[in-house]
Amino acid sequence: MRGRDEGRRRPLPVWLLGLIGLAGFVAILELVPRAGLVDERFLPPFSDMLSALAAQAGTAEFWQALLETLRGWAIGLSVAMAAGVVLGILIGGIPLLRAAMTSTIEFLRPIPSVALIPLAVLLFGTDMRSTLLLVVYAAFWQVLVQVLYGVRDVDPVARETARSYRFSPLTQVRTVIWPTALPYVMTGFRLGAAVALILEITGELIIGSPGLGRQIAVAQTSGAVASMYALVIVVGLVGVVVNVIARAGERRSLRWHPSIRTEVP
Amino acid sequence: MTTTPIGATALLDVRDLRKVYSGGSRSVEAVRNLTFSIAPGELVCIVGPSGAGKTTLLRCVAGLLNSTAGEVVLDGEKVTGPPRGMAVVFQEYGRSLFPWMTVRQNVELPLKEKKVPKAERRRLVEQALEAVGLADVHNAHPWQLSGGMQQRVAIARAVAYEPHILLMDEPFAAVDAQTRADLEDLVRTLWRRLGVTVLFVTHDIDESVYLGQRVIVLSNSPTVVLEEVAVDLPDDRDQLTTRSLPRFAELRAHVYELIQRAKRGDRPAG
Amino acid sequence: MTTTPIGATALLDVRDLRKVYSGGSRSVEAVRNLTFSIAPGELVCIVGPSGAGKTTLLRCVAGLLNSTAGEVVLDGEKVTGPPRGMAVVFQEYGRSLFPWMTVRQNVELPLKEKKVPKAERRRLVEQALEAVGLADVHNAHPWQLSGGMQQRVAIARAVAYEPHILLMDEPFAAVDAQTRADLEDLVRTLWRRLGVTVLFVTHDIDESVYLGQRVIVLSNSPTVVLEEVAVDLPDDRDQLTTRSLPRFAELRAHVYELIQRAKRGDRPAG
Amino acid sequence: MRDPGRGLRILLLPALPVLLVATWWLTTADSTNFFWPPLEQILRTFGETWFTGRFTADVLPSLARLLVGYLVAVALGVGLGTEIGSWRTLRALVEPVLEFFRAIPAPVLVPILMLFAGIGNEMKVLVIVSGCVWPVLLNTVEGVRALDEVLRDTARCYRLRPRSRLVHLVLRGASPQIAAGARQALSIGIILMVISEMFAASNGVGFTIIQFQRSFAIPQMWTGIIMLGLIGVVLSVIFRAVESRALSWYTGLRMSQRTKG
Amino acid sequence: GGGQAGPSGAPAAGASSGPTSVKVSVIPIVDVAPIYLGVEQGFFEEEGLKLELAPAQGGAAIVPAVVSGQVEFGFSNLTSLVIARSKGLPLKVVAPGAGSTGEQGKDFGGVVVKADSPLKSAADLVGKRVAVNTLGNINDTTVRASIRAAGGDPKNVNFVELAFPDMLAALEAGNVDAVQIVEPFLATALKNGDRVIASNYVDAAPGLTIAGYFTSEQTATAKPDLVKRFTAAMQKSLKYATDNPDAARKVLLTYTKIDSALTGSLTLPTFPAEINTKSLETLIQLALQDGLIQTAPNVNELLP
Ligand SMILES: Nc1ncnc2c1ncn2[C@@H]1O[C@H](COP(=O)(O)OP(=O)(O)OP(=O)(O)O)[C@@H](O)[C@H]1O
Ligand SMILES: Nc1ncnc2c1ncn2[C@@H]1O[C@H](COP(=O)(O)OP(=O)(O)OP(=O)(O)O)[C@@H](O)[C@H]1O
Ligand SMILES: [Mg+2]
Ligand SMILES: [Mg+2]
Repeated sequence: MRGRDEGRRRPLPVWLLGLIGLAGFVAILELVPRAGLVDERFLPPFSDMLSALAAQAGTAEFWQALLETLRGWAIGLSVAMAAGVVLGILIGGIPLLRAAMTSTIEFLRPIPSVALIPLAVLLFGTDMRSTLLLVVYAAFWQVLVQVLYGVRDVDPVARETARSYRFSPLTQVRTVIWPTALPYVMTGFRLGAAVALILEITGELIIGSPGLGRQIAVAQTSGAVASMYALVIVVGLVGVVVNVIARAGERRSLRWHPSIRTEVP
Repeated sequence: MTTTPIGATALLDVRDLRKVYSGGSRSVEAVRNLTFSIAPGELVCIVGPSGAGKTTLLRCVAGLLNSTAGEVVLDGEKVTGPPRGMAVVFQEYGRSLFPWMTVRQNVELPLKEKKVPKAERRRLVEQALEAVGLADVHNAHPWQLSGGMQQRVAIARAVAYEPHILLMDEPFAAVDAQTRADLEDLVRTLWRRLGVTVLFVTHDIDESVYLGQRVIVLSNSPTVVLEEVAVDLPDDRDQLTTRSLPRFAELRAHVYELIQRAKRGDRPAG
Repeated sequence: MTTTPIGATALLDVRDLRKVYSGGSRSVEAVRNLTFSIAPGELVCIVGPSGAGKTTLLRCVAGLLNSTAGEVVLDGEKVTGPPRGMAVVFQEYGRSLFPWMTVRQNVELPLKEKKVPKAERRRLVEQALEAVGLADVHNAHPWQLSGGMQQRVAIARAVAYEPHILLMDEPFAAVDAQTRADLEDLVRTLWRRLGVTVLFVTHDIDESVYLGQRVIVLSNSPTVVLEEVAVDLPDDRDQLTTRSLPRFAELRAHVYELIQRAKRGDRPAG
Repeated sequence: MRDPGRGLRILLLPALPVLLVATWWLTTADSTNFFWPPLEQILRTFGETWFTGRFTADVLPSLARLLVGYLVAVALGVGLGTEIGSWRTLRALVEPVLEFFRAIPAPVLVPILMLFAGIGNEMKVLVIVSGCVWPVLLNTVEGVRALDEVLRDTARCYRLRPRSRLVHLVLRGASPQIAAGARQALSIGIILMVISEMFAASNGVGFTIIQFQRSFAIPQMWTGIIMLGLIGVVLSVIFRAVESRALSWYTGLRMSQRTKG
Repeated sequence: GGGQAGPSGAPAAGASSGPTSVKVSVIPIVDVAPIYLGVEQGFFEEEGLKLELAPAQGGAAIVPAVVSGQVEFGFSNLTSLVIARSKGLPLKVVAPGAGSTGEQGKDFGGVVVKADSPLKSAADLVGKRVAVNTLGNINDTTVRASIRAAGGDPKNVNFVELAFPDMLAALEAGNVDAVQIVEPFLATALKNGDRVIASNYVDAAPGLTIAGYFTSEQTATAKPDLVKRFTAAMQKSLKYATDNPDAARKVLLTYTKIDSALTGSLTLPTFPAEINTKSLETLIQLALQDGLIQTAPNVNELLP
């Protein structure tokens, strides 16, 4: 594996490879309906989606919806991240708390947000807060579990070092637990971000709070297949962008981590 | 040939210490019965066969490990957690450095915790890194350093901390002979300057005799104290003259013989 | 005082090796120019100041690291990856053991990979663990062992593998004096029995002279070969007689002086 | 951070649930809100709702689909994850596409899946797989990337064959993080089990809950939610039993120096 | 208005303090064209109401929102409301929403099969898989009514729940044998050559009122004036929509994404001025018969 990059051409940059991957995906999306593998009525070729997207992009409504979605997503994810990280470190760091919380966490985690929709609506009506509740509820568990596993991963020698120098609990968290858990938190962020986006869209779709999801619902019930997929593509692209950002953040904050440092050419 | 601590009252008292590791199917009696004490400001070396329980002992003294029986009393108080003003150099030096921090940050962190003012902190860190010969790598991360350099960072961290009690677990295992000699002198200088009490685990018999006021030789596992050897060499030591003293050679031979006996499984009669 | 390899053709040829670590902001020239060669079946020790680049050199020889310039030729072939029939004992012994395997499994795994038949494997593993004095812990996990024991597991793994070429990076740093002596003899016995070529990095000058047919002394970083010292002691060595030979003391003193020069920053004239 | 004794732990395990249930009971005791029926009423309907035929007719089929979907997802996630984690080029190539799919909500994805997988059990299993695979995949990728370099080098030196490398180094080394992913996937699987049964289903826990919800059988709907929670708890207990066996070396290692007394 | 200082006490008479803000939760389908038209034409403004229309996907979100008072009015099919009422949910219908055209084969919804399907009438559905958008609701009960009317036994029909947008794909793929579908998908299906074999809404009852606008009893008693004004405006809107079908078709383009080529050709539902009480009783009968409810709710309690 080593010895390869030496003397040979440089590997292609990551972003270019990513674009190649996406291009391949787009090609499949174009060809599958064109080749008649599925009916064009139900899965139109990519070019149709693209023209529908272009039409959408011309309307202020679309941008407004995108903005609403992003806002709801960002708020929900931030709340979930903050709560997940803080509680995760607390619960993971204090065995007593961990023992007390486990069964409750396991009970609550599998309750689907969709089942909570009537309750959310009951509390907050059909506006953004209902969806926000769903987003926070769903994304929170993702982050929490990752943090719990991350906290468990602290190297015993590092922990002992911190203890022997009598670091305060807060310092231990800041200097030992947090850096160790960070790769897990990053994964938690990436998982949580997607789940938050999914729930934001689903919430808008079902509850009807403003955003892209509502547009998707309208397109669905109107039988406007290409428009619907155009919107879905936007949602997917949001996911891609979020990941790019997360990866960039990871490269900055995890420079010391084996996963990053071995990849520096 | 048991010696009592030199000072009037003991700083550290290890009484009937016993430690059994019991994890799952395996249960190992690492330390059977250890009793010794150390006076304030003493420099004591501990030698013993590999796997004797030296690290275990050190962990118990540091309050990082609960003993199965017996107790460790420091400054008149039973040790239940890491005491104030203690620094430890771990045998697993590599893992005791935080990979997410630079060398400087690693050394500086305990000082920050101790609330040492910034300027003073700066001075201490620089001095310590200088003393271990790493002044030029303070911005590197630990994993960018060689094994010996990592170990020296761990030493620098302990030195900069200016502890009252210093526990070192084979701290010079990974450095070359010359650096080792320099570091030995560093420890002695520090010890004399600050009056710090030092508990020093080593495998190098010469080193134990050169450094210590007393050498505690442990038996093999399950461990008891095989013998305490008082090092009656003059307090002013230097690498050339001290090591060439006939008494040095005698002590060295004695300790070596004890280690050989320990490895053969000899145990004290009592 | 450069010596050429004793055999006719070299097994290992290190030519103009240069290694620059460049990661992010820091760029370190660890090895500037190393040229030496080793004959088949030779036992060569490498000493040098901490941070000189010994580990770097060993990793280049093992094919684990790409050199920046120059080349390593083993058995007439340029090394681009780990060659067949090589065993390495890493300086970070603790991290080189698989924590999810027991001691026995750790030692056995490379043999399985080599497709050694089961009975033979069993014998080799038992023999190796016996030789390093760990016959009774074969069911423990590495993290249940003391530092020195972990290191001995790593040694046992290399020994059981019966390699053609054996690279050892400070393999005895964590064991006591008596065990160290035993292990030194183990390496020499193995070397004589199997005719394996050994490249042995150590900080212990006595050890380097006692073990090696040749001692390569490295300068400090950026590293070149400071001197190659041929150890003209009889091939039959034992801890007591060999170490008390006057020639031993001479060689020892010479190497020690070289190390001191290396630390001071002396470099060969050429 | 003292480790509590085993006895205390066992005592604590039910403490919070009991407290929460008591709170729920008391706050809803005389609730007249249609959507928040008294807990007492919910519990009374629980037995008749689930243990008069629905357990075999709805719960078991759901669990069967969940199990198949989950296992496929874990296998797929670990399989793909080790490849993607080991090859930087592959990772760069496929990551954006995967991220794209990951962001698509199930209610939109399911119709697409139905185009290819019909409306039977295959589709529902596929829906579960489509959601469960991500946490496993992401965690596997990260776990593989974070493998200790010295261990990696050791494996290379002793020339471990690709298969042994995978089994003895990569999978074992990444297993703590894979476990994190598998744990996440478990609850996501239950959620997706419900979602998949919102489409073209005629039985299942999720189907039943949705029907209750639509027909305003609110206490019954609540029993369904409780049912899901209980399924989650039971499955997680099983999961943890498996995990603690598979990762005993890891917990031992992490706890080795923390064991007190 | 942002500058209001004093306590925003109950607006005693809505008219004096500007238009009252009213939230209505609707499903963005053809049926709700009148309310959008009414807003467009200013009928609600005339009554001092400022409507805020929130599209939602279905009852799961709309009913709780109305019950909790988060939203004043909601749109739903009548069977759902019957079920809710029988379970004790205090809902009240305040205005009709949409009704069947009453013409066999020319309704805005019906049971559709593929062009080459052997199925000819509702009676042939026995033993077949039929997709409806929600199980245990208006569509399967009315399809059962169709089957009964055609002389079949509805017990042996396999109803499958599928969302309207997914139905034609499932029909095409042969996953189901027939689908009960509404506009605009019906028009799409017909364009594609599919056949209508039954008009289930027509078969269920003559002049069937399918959906309506509702509120909670609490809102109805607390704000009778508001309800009155909403009903009045709604009625004007319904009448306007009935009188100006082209305007109704045009308004679809504002709140749906239906292809503009399709809006001209699709069949609009009727927008009745009154709820057909008889047809409502039929719906209740059907719900009872098919086991959707155990006890029939009182029609008068449900209606205004
Ligand atoms: N975490 C653990 N679990 C179980 N047994 C352990 C553990 N740590 C140490 N032991 C056992 O305790 C004994 C003493 O170990 P210890 O690390 O104290 O030895 P040591 O004197 O420091 O040896 P060395 O000089 O090799 O470092 C050994 O037999 C070892 O196997
Ligand atoms: N991964 C790395 N990145 C950057 N620099 C490195 C890296 N590894 C080693 N170095 C640098 O290369 C030089 C030589 O390191 P090396 O580990 O080879 O020394 P060594 O001779 O083995 O020392 P020691 O005896 O202390 O183990 C050191 O200055 C070190 O800082
Ligand atoms: Mg030790
Ligand atoms: Mg080294």
